[in-house]
Amino acid sequence: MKRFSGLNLFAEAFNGHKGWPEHWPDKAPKAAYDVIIIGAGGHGLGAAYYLAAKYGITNVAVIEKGWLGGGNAGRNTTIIRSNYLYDESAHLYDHAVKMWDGLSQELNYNVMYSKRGVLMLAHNVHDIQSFKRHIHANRLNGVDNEWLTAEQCKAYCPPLDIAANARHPVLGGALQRRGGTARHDSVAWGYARGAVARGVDIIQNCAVTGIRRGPDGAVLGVETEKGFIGAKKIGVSAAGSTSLVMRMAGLDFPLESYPLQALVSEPVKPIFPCVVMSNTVHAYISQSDKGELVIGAGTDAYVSYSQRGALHIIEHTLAAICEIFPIFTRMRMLRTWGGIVDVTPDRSPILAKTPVPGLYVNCGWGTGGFKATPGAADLLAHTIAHDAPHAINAPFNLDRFRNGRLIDEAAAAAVAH
Amino acid sequence: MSGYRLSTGGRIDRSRPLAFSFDGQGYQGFAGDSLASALVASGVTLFGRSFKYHRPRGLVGMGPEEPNALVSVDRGPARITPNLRAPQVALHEGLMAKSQNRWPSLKFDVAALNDVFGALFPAGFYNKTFMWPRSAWEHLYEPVIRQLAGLGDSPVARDPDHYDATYAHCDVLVVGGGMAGIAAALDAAAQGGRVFLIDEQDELGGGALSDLAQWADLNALKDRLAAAANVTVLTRTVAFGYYHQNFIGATQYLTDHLAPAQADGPRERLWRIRAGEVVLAQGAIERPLVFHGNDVPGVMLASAGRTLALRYGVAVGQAVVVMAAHDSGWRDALALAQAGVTVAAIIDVRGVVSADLADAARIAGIAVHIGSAITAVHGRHAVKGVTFAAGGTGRGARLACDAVLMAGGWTPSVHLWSHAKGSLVWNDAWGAYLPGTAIENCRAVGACAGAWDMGTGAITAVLPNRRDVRAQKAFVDFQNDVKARDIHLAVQEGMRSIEHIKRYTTNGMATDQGKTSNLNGLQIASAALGRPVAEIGLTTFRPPYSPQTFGALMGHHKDALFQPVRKSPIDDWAREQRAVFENVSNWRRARYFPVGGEDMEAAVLRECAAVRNAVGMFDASTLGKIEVVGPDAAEFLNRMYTNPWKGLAPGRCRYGLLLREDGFIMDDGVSARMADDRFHLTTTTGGAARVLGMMEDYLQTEWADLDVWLTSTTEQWAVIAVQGPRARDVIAPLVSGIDLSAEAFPHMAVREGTIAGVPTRLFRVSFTGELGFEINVPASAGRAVWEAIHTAGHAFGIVPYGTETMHVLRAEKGFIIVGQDTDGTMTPFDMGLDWAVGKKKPDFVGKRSLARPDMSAPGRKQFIGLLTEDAQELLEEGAQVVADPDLPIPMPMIGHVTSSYRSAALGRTVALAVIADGRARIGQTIFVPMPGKVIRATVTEPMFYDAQGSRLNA
Amino acid sequence: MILIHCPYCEEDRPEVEFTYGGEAHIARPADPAALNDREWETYLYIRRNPRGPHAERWRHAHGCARFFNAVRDTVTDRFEVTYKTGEARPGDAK
Amino acid sequence: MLEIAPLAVAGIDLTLGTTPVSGTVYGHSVTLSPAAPMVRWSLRAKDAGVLSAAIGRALPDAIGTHHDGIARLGPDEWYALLPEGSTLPVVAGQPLSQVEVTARAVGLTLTGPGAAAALGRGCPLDLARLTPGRATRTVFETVEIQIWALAPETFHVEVWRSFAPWLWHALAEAIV
Repeated sequence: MKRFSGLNLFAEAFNGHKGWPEHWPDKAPKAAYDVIIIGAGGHGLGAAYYLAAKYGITNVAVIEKGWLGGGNAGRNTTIIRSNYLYDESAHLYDHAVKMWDGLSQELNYNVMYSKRGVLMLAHNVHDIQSFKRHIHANRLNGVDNEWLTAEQCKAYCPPLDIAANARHPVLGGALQRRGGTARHDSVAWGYARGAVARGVDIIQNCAVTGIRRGPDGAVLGVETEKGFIGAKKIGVSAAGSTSLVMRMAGLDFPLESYPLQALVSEPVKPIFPCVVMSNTVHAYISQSDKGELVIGAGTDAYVSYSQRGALHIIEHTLAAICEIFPIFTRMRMLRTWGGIVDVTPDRSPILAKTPVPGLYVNCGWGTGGFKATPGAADLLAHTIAHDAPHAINAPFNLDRFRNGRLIDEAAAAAVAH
Repeated sequence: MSGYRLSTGGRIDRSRPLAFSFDGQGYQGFAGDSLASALVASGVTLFGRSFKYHRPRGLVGMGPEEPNALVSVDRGPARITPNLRAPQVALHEGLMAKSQNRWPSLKFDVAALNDVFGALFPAGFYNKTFMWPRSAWEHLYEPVIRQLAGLGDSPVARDPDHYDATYAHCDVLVVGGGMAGIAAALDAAAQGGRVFLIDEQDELGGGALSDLAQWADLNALKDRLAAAANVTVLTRTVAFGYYHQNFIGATQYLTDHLAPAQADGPRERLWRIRAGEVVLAQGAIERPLVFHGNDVPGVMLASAGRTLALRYGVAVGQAVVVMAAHDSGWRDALALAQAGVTVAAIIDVRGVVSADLADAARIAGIAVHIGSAITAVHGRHAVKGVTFAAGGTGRGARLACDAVLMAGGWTPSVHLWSHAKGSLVWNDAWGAYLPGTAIENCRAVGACAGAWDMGTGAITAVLPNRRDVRAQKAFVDFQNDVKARDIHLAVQEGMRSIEHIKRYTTNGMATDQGKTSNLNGLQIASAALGRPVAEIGLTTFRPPYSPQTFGALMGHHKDALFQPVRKSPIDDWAREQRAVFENVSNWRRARYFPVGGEDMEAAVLRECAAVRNAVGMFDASTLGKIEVVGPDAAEFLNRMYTNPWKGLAPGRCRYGLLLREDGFIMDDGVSARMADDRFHLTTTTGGAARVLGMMEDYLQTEWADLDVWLTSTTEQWAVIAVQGPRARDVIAPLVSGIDLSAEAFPHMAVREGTIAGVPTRLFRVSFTGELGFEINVPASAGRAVWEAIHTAGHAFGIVPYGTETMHVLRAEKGFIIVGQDTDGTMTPFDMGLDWAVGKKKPDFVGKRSLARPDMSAPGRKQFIGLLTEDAQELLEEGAQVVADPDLPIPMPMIGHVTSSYRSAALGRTVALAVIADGRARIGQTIFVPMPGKVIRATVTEPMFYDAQGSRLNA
Repeated sequence: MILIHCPYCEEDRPEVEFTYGGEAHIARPADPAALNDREWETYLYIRRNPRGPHAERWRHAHGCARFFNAVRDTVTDRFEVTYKTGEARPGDAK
Repeated sequence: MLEIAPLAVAGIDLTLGTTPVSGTVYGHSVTLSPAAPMVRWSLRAKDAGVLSAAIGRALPDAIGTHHDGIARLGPDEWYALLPEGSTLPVVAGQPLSQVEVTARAVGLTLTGPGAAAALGRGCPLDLARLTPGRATRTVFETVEIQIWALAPETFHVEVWRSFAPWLWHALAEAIV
């Protein structure tokens, strides 16, 4: 691996950049590995990286049916935050946020983690109660999250409209200053390059067609388009395709996959300094370093793998954006796209061992997986390496759907009265 | 010829000059001009700066493919639109445009230093650097990068315009109004159905507008269209997305072509069109050639030169060189020569060109250089000449010229075809993907189907200049400054998927979305990878076809029409009384009624005291209401609710608790049995629709055998709560047909009669702990009855109270509010509602889930009261409760405060909370750690007032 | 916006009139108390989530208000068939 | 008790129009007016015969049609829209449901050559096919409505009371 640095960039400039090697050489699969990770998204590549870098397991392959980073890793709106309510969630996401800091240096790959702050807007009394609850819980959990008045919100994010006669007036907000964004592709690529440098094979365009199990039920390896590949441990990190992969191992999962749309505007000069989320109005927005407004839309209502969303979702999303940011009506939508998000009944992830010996799963991140990338990757690697979950991910097991010990952040924010 | 304007020709109206400005300098054009044609006519070559290197750039194309000539158009401070393509901006009197992404001026842009050091910034450079020192990314590098990036400026003021949206339906929708599209529309019209023809330009005609030879035919077709009553023609309308089942999104630009003073009505209209059949006639976009110097202002597509000359009467230069790899460049050169433009030479990279073309060029007096290529373009802000050489090698010869036209072949516009998931097939002759098999009822015609004679060409990505690619500034994506060598670098660094190459280089990701760069990029990648293009695949086309404003997509939903505000029938009265409102789900409700200069605390204390001591009235109309009718009504409710319903006598009410099937509390409310087969249910305000939907689900899909029906009556009834020791006295004079005495009409009963002459369902219920009534009257009479009660109550000191007082009063009694004291993770047992769970019922919705191990495990949070040791200390709702405040962070939390108020009746604060094993902690001290202090409180029963209920039963 | 054929209205109607109701043919057990925790979990939470034909429930909420069932391909979002509540999945032998 | 800056009025106040608005929509003339007060009933039964006998009126057969002031909205659902002062007998103990909802909704009328275009701005149905005699529940953007096609170029729109001001203004906005 040739080190990335300003100095080397400078040197290569005089060399026509001929000296930069491949990030990830094309590899034919070996007959067997110690660990196979299914799914080369940020989580899967990261897990391979940490297996090699942190847990000393380098005989690892990441198998991907398409191109690495081509799923949700490359299709999300890159929001990073950890101001979750429940202890379990706060610890999980904060583990990740702490790892985001310094990730560029760790990977020697600039992932452009930008702590520009995530501001969540409160529009009614119920929102305030809910946000205060989050803020107090976060404070005692050591997670930064602070209350801003409407005027402070406006000062933090000048495009915001805080008129009192708005349909959903801004009454204040919860700000996590450590929250922010990162460059999605760079995360996947940085982990891939780092993993490869430590001996991991990345095998792209190789769909898994089956999971082979021995007489004792334990995994023996995977059947793929490129033949059988052996492994005693298999980690599944396949996002929207998890149900399909788990069924190959005979497991039915509490998951449903929904299309989630996002869009960007044409680039403009800096106008939007932070990330703003409004669950009441359904608006999620930031501005990329390139200048595009990056906007998260809603999920379509039905299970789908089509990556093809509906126009009315876009209409509602942009109406919501312009309600809160009325100066943006003349901005123009440049590109829309869809991802497939896998959702559990309590909308919290599953990061656990499965009933099949040697089979581990990381799924159910819904719309929030990007922010967890380093943490989820590390914890998946830990769980595989130790054949046991880390204390942080232990609550995110499969048993909770049987015993009722759900971790339901969304229900906790439920609106009623 | 005046400047670059030809003395004749074009479709402009020379009798209507229009004054406009660009970067503050005044110019003149004519009606029918676009901003681009008027500027070129005025001798302007420099239109903008590129995204990354801030290189000077000129016009490339005359349509949606234009990557460089992006301008901001100022129609007043709140009406600025950035990033518009100059060729697509119709000229009008007084138009004000300015260039972008430059400082301090277009001619002298400081950030062009990026270009000087461009070798430091190849594709993906940002991944490789800016990592040291660690904090500098956020504080130094990123702010600088952000400032240099971006194109125009976002508007900064609220847009005063409004936008329209509509649905439309037709049998055939034709997208694209060129000759092929018009012909398709006429064919469809002859079948008699409803036909829509939409086109993004100001007038129909497409490519034919730039071809004198077709004008007569075009006019004839337009006449036939005008005569076809079943054809709707929408010009200035962009079909931007093709969605499921022939659903097309299109934006119609209604006023931007008019001077602001003449613009009236909505600015844009979103068309949402459902078509039986879609005919795509979107034409094709010409491809640039990728060679060193191809981005000097004045180097543009041959089709642009042709359009400028034939449609707008503008010479692209005084001496034009055509660089061709395709016959169409020759045709364009000949057309230009015929229009009076001097074509200095045609340089064709091909070794052989048809004799017809060569003869025609010779006759037109154009020098011809077959098998040659331009190896350098001279000039910085404008072309001053080119050097060309046979075979693209050697020193070559220099030729003076002031414009270079590129003819690199054609890319059929398959965008919408691809949105609709139609297959694409690589075609060698076109060097492009053509429509294959459709999924939807859709077909492509004309050039976008490959069914149009554009001539033939050598579609090649091999650079005409044979020098090392790394030494060349040969641009593929002009706006994003992606050079051929960037694509080679991406491949060298291991990017093998076209998606990776695209993302690594940003080729095709600019505001033109790759209309001129995608296929050139693909061919260069193909060469670099050593694999055929067809094996590499194509990046996905996604809506929109071209950028569309947020305003158009927002449609009706702007400002006051964003979302309906639901208001109760008594809302007007509250507003007249200057009530302070709050939003509760999609309703607005009066929160309190301040008198004089009262703040909320003072108003609420006064309102609470009035209810406890005399009487108050409250608008409860927003509560959800469902009429449950049918012989099986009681059986149905028995299955839905946790408690038994069959034994409830007509005329009596019961508190109902509704769980989700997972066992957690979903909703609650008091419901009444009006008759054996009729119940009047109430739900929470926010839960009404959810509860009805859930009940319909069970009724229709699980228990379809039951004879019972559900009807929402939320909006049928206005509900007026009259609460307090004098409640009976207030309403008694107004009520007839009901014996109001405590014996005849006990707590939790319902009667029918009249009040103030209006039929009523009168509930004797209380959410305050006082003697109380909830008066249901038809919504249309709600305000009249409210006012009658208000008048009648005057003698008793009646006060109107809002939701906040309602919350305080119920909290004093420990009545829960679903969604505030519960949060979707609480069971009836957690909330101390065991009494509301039918122990003998074999089943109800959610019962089985309550038996899961964790639902009754020790440590669950339980609903309790909290009294702070300092009686005036008000806990904050949401504050966390701990058992030991001296533990370090992360500090174990045992629960949180759900409700907290100042109680007028108790002269102190009260709070409700859910804490782990709370009931076992009653009497114990817990702690609420706040910033800077720890508040001590005692755990109590969740009941602070009149525990015996004597007031309520009075 | 998808068009959905409502088997009660016998018309193709626009998606925005409908609400989605999740996987079809998951009947509520007649006697939930007889199920063990694993079986109850399966009823509550386990879903097929297939890539391809999916039997699912829809409600014509802003039309005839009826729930009905549909088979839709989750890859193309194309509806293969819609049918009334209580009817077997077409082509299903059971 | 959360003390927040008071909102004088939550949301911009829209009020229901009381007098007709006339003009054109996309060049076609149209008049939007409040409908006369009506009596409204939601009528439900699995067996149309039982319901018909109970109320002493004929019921339309086809879902999506109306006749004599009663529309069939679904397989077991009818909706009566009768002149003010009309009454329906209410029966008990039968397998049916009768619920008076007179005050639940208000009616708006759109007449003129532009009536369909006015409704079509927010209603995704092909209104050219909603010929006189048709009636259906549907939506105008996000708001549920019923449309009754009364006569050529004349539609009656039913909307729940609290959504009516929004709908009125959304319709009136386009009438110029």
